[in-house]
Amino acid sequence: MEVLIQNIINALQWGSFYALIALGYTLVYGVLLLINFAHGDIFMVGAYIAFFLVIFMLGNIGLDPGITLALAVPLTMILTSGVGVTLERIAYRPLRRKGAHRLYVVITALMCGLILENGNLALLGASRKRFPELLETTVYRFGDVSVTNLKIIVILAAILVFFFLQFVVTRTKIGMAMRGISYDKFAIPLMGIPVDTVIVFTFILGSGFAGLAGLLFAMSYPVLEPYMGALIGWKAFIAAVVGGIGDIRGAFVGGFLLGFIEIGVVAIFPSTMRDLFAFSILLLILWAKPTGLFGLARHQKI
Amino acid sequence: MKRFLKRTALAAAVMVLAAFMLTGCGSEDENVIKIGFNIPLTGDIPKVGESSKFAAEMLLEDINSQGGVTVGGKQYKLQFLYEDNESKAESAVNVALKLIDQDGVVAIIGPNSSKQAVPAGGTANENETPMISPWSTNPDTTKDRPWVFRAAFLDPFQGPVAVNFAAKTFGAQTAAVIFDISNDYSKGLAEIFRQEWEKKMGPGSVVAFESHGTKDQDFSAQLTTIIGASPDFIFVPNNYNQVALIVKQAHDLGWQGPFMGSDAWGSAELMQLCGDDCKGQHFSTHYAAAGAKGDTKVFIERYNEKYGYTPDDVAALTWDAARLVLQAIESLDQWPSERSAQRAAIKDALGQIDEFAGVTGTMKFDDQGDPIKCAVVVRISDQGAFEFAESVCP
Amino acid sequence: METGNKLQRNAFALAVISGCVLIILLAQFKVINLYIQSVIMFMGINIMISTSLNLVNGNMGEFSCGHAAFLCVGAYVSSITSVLIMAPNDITGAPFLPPELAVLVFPISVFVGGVVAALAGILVALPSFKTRGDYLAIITIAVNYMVISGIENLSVVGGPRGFMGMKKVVKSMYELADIPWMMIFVALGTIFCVLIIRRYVSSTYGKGVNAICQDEIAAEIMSVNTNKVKLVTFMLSSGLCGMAGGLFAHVVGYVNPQSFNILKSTEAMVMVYLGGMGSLSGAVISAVFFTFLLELLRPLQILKWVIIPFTLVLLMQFRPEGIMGNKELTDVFPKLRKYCRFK
Amino acid sequence: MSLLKVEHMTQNFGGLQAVSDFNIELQGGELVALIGPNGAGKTTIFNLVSGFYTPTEGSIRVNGKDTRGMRPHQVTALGVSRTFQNIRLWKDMHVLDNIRVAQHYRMGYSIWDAFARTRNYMGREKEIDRISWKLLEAMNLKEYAYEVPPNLPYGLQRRVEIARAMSIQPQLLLLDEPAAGLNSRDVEELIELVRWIHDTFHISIWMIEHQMKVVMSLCSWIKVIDFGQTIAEGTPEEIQNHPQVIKAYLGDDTI
Repeated sequence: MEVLIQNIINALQWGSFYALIALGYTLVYGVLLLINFAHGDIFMVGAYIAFFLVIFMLGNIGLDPGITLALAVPLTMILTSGVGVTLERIAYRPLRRKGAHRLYVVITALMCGLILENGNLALLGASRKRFPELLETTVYRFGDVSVTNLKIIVILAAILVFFFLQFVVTRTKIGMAMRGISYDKFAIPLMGIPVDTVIVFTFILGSGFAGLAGLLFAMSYPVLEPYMGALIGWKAFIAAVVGGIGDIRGAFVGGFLLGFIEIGVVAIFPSTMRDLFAFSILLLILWAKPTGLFGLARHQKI
Repeated sequence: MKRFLKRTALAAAVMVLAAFMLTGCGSEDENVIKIGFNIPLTGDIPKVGESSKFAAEMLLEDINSQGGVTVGGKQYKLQFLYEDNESKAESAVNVALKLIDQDGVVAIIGPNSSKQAVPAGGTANENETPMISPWSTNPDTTKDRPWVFRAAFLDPFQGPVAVNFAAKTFGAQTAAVIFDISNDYSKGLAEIFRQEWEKKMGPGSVVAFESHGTKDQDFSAQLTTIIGASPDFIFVPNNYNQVALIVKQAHDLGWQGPFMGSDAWGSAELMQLCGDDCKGQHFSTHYAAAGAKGDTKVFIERYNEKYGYTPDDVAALTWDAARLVLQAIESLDQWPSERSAQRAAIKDALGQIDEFAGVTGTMKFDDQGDPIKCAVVVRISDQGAFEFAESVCP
Repeated sequence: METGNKLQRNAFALAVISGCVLIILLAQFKVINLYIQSVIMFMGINIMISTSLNLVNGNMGEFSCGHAAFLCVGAYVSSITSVLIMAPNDITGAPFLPPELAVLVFPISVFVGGVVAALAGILVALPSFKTRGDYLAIITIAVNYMVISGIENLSVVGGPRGFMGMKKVVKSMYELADIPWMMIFVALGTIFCVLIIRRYVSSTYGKGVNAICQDEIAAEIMSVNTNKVKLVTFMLSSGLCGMAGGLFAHVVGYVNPQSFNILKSTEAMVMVYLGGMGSLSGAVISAVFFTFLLELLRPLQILKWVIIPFTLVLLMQFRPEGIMGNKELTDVFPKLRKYCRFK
Repeated sequence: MSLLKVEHMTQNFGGLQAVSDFNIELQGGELVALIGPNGAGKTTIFNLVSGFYTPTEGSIRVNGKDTRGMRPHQVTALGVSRTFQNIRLWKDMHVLDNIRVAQHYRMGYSIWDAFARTRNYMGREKEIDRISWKLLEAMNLKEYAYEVPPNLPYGLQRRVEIARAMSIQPQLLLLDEPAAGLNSRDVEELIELVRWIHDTFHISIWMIEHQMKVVMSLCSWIKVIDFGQTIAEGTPEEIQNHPQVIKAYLGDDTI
């Protein structure tokens, strides 16, 4: 019983990261139908930005860790969204203007991810970085179940971000514009909606929360390396699709679902078989629901 | 018709030209001895490649500042060629072929991980070029390959060292293992450990045997299972970057007991990444950096001064592997003029080395080209230094 | 369309074959060294990988991100077949057949690898009846992970330690006659692969693939059995890729499941989109170009992996449809039509 | 045995009854129209007949064979061909290939023949080629054989789509609003074309059309549906004066 509860907490924490990154995927996809494969690496850049900010604030200015954290959250999000917007501006937008097939934009995104990864490796060298501790880790114990304060923060952050994004997308004007663009890119500009502004806003949101995920990730798993975003990026993409890509709820549920599947498979089956079982389960889910959990099949009129 | 034939001829000519351009033309200097390094500067483990390269560069400066290597009374300059194998098997084969055929090296150091060392070893053996892998622990790397050697000890030796030490020091009856399923080093060692432990403590005494993937960052599910099985200690034959996360997460999940590690822990970065969590743990390795004496101490200090961190085991093993080659060259009566003869001479000389005093201990090669050397168990002190705890010799 | 005499029409094919023969002769007389030979062999294998993926991602318009899975299946199956039959090993002990037969057994084992990979292709083909686009992409990624994880758990074939022994088979071919056997087989495999794909896409049967890509509903209504065409195309694509895997395993002499991870699939995707979706000659050109670039920039070490993606991003900005677009060489240089036909 | 026999065909989408109790019987050689206001369920009926949907209730028989459970390409192979409301040509294939691919069901060779380029393959491909060219010539499309559809004017695209449907060599041709989006000259040509097809090939043609000019000048029998229900059927003259039809089109409260 304790093991079960412990594993549910583990899955909630791990799923939170998938959910946070998957939300970024799904936002951009929802608007542009673009799989932004660089998103995992934007997450990595976010973690590094957080690292340098924190080192600077702790070391050079000598701030208190608590204040540092409070400052690092908004700063990381702003700087990381800058990275995302830059990518959109210099790599994706020209292609979009030229009317390139969407898969070429996807490949460009993949290449941008590689540039970020390897550029980081070339600039900073192969040494991994340790993220300094900003929060005194407190382990709360209930019988055999342990929870740290950090885990609770991570889970809460994921849930808050979800509600925030759900609110932005469904209740605000710009959110409506975002949904509109995904339905018809040609009609929306005719309605007087500045498409490029909306797209930039989408990238700001997606990359900003990737930055937040990077910061939280670096606090929970304090070993930073240039390739840290690659695998988790792919898996978050999978989570977003299983949830039904383009839907905020889908990304959120898909992220937690993937977290639960991975942790659950390890807990029940021999852990050596994890990928085999976890991906078989995902395959079966997509077999049963070919457009993901929340994805609506867009019916083609004949 | 004529025009068509002309064009075909032209196309063929262009192809041939391109082929020749690829071949390039290395300048042949009689007084230079070239040694190739087949190392992963990019890909999964760039840090390993970097350490190897740093150690090699330090050695190269040493030798060439003294005028080079002396063979048969004549001095030859050394040249090291570093090629990136991207941590891929096919790339390692290409690099080996490039070093052998294009650059004309007399010996190859690397690749480091078995995934590349096994195929590259095959290539080196076929093309009769001596190769020393500093770090590979897969028996297949050197098996039935007279031209291939290695500098690290094998899993069947290291496993029992860990088993005996843990049984004695921790007084443990039961053990748990967490390892990297995609990393053959980690998996091989984990399996040998389980085999040895159960031989010693009876079947079922390894209470949990859990795995994860190479790029994983969350180990909480595996650790929950392990802690639920309440073993006396956890054996972690993993790379140091994963160790840092595993140990921290285990502590977050309430684990208080000891950890036992393997030689892949032996990196200066371990303490930087792991911090307080790793203090007091033990691992088996090639050498203890803290309290080292003689050459080892000099090596560590100089490396530290030059690159700003204590050398890890890859650096030390690369240093030893390169020095093994140099010792083999220096032991020759004279330097043959033919390249194939040079390579053969080095291979024979390597096999005949009686005793080599390296920074990772004294060693010599057995029939397979595997080293016979001692292992040490170190304890991570409260200052974060790797202190000598025990030495085990075969 | 029928212009020129027969010799002229087949001139391109003749040029390709004589080019291959020339390279093999150069290898035989040691004009080009082993390294160049190995690079050329990887070019051939990459051509097979990119053209076979192009069939699915280009012609059929799907987005398969897990092509390396089939490379993996082909590599393992053909290695196991050839090693079990031809080389002493731990499982069956002494070889079944005398080493002289290696020359025959090797191509058969590569073919067997292809057949099993084609069967693995069904895993992706069946879901494609119901879903497509990004959802199918996920299924291919999942299959990629499942294959790797499955092999890592099979300790009979070495698990994560990998599988070897193929060099012994290759060696017994060299003992029979000292000619560059592997070059010959890779050349044959590449020509076979490109020829089969060309014949497939130029037939009315194969044009159904393009019809599915452009309008699946219209294709179904216009009597194209879309499910069957999808199944055949996926199996053909994965089967040819499996053969590439068989050749790969024997050239390298060692296989390891992690050699076929998602990064390998990414490389295959890059080659396809670099060449231009649906362009067979584009896929060939980009595979050659990409392999060449990878080797050429090797001395740059880490910077290589910054420069290559950067080059590709730039290329996309200037040619957003890849090198060839969806055209063939004959469309770009109409004069070539005299010498060959691609469609 | 009748060419097409539809009995009590009903189709529900969730709670919505798109088609209810629809009946029709074609013996072969007729020219029939299906009319009704927008959203009446006309295209749904075509989708049901061409096998794209399976009816909730009722049966569809083509030449006596029940098409229930058949995939659309199998229904097409029985001789039922169709065009689409919004033109659905394969945009990247030239006109000739568009015609060729539509003959998939009678290729008559296997994939192995294609790989090996056997005699059978060569013969069948030649035959397909011959039929395609003949059809293009008959439909006055020969000069556009190597054009891709987006480069053709709309009227010609319609013509290509009809040619593609004809390459199936159908016994029943379903035309879904063939005159939609055509200018008056194109409409004249279309009427001419449909009449010519009907007279030359002696097949049944069943069309959905809003332009009364097309319907009245071509069709001998008209069925009218509204909200999925058949409200009237008869000759053009009967339909023109049918009170329910007028009500359906113009609404209840007309003076």
